[in-house]
Amino acid sequence: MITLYHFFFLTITILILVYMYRVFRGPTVYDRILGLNGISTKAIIMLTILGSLYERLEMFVDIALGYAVLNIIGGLAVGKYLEQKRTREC
Amino acid sequence: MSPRTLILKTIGLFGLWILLSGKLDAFHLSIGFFGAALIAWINTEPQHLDEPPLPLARLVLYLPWLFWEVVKSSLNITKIILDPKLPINPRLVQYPTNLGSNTAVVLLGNSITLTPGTVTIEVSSSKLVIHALDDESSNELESRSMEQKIAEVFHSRGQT
Amino acid sequence: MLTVDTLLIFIGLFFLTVAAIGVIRLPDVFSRSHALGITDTLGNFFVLTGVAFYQGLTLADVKIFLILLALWHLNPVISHATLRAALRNGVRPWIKEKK
Amino acid sequence: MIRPHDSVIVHTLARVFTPIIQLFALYVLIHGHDSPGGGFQAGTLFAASVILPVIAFGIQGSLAVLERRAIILGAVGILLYAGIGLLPLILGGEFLNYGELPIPGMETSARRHWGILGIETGVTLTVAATAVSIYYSLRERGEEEGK
Repeated sequence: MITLYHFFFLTITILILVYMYRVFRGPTVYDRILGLNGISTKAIIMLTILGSLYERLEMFVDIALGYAVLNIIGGLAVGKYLEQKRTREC
Repeated sequence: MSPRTLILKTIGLFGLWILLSGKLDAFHLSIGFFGAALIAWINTEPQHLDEPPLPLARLVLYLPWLFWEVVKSSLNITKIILDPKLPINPRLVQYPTNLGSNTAVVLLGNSITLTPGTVTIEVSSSKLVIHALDDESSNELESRSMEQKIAEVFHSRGQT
Repeated sequence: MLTVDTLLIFIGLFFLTVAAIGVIRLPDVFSRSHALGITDTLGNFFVLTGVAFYQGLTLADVKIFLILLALWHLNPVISHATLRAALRNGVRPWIKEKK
Repeated sequence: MIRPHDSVIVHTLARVFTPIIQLFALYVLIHGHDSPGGGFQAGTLFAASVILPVIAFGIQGSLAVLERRAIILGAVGILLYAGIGLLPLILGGEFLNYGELPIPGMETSARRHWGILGIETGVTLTVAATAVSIYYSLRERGEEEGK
């Protein structure tokens, strides 16, 4: 049975593809990081919508929380690495 | 050395545990309590024990105001993005501040970033560098209403 | 059939779409982060509250609120760290030419 | 050497969120049987909560004691796993058959519960220790190349 939630799911997938364009196209590496951050946010939203589709919201919400936490640490680590890479080369 | 911060942290973490777990039997509650106490003890360094606690009540009053600001500026940015002419005028704004405490500056910086149209780029205890997207956002920034609100949150305790 | 939850999610999806358009249209990394800001705040807020309304009040709603709180705190920090790295490594913001 | 991140915002974030991440990891570990999660995920989250202060405050940050001892912690985790797993084998059951655990005064189902919890704790310790030591060794590699 197709419900509205399937439609929401599809829309967010399309939005992720739009962000993928930014990630592949660049032009700077910072654009790519911001695009990836946008994709992870969409993935978190997608997990909650998937949870309501499968009627297992309490389970998917846990996954989404863990994902949010790991996402911030990844983002910070990459940002810090890019910031320090240049100062080390100089 | 007062253990007040430690106790407050434990209570806060234990409350979070109850929200997360949702199980109220003895096993889960005791694990949650001892876990919260252990985590609070690990993460509290001696120099942080005497810090004044956050003015939580005033902070809760600040949040709806911030939310309203976010809604207003979000609509503004939405209008700009959907405009075919793309009427943006980005600039870097130097924003000196005299809020004093680090926590207040961090709250200011994060609120500025959270409001679409302005992003905090550099932050130190006396100056922020902010990127503003268009004229309206930078005017909003120049009016310093956000800084005043945060100063109210943090300073009225000291005066009374 | 338009209930509260689907209405809220539709509003949220509108903001998410606007943010995606902004990420494509805007000229440089600094202005793109403003577009991401809309997603991070309003888009997430509407979609997640919509999902929370879907099942009525359960424990999962509390956790959705926690996710929202976490996203509101964490995403500005990532934006800040990334843009700071960009500025320090010599990426200059795009400026409108004076006519 | 891992330098501190010099943004006040990142410092505050790390100070506020490290305990919360650890509490969440504990929740994932304890509630492993009725929600997604268990040992591996909890270990990853614990490792994240160690790495976050290191990113923000540099190597002198909190829990830097773990640097050399992480591997020992991992070994303790494996011992816990193997010990709980082998005990039923010695007592005449199968490997990891928690029902055979010699805990006096307990139903079989309760024994299973505690056995799984012990195993998961072992997995958590090992995964967290391994991830943290991978992070530290990446740093040392970078140092050698920088010289």
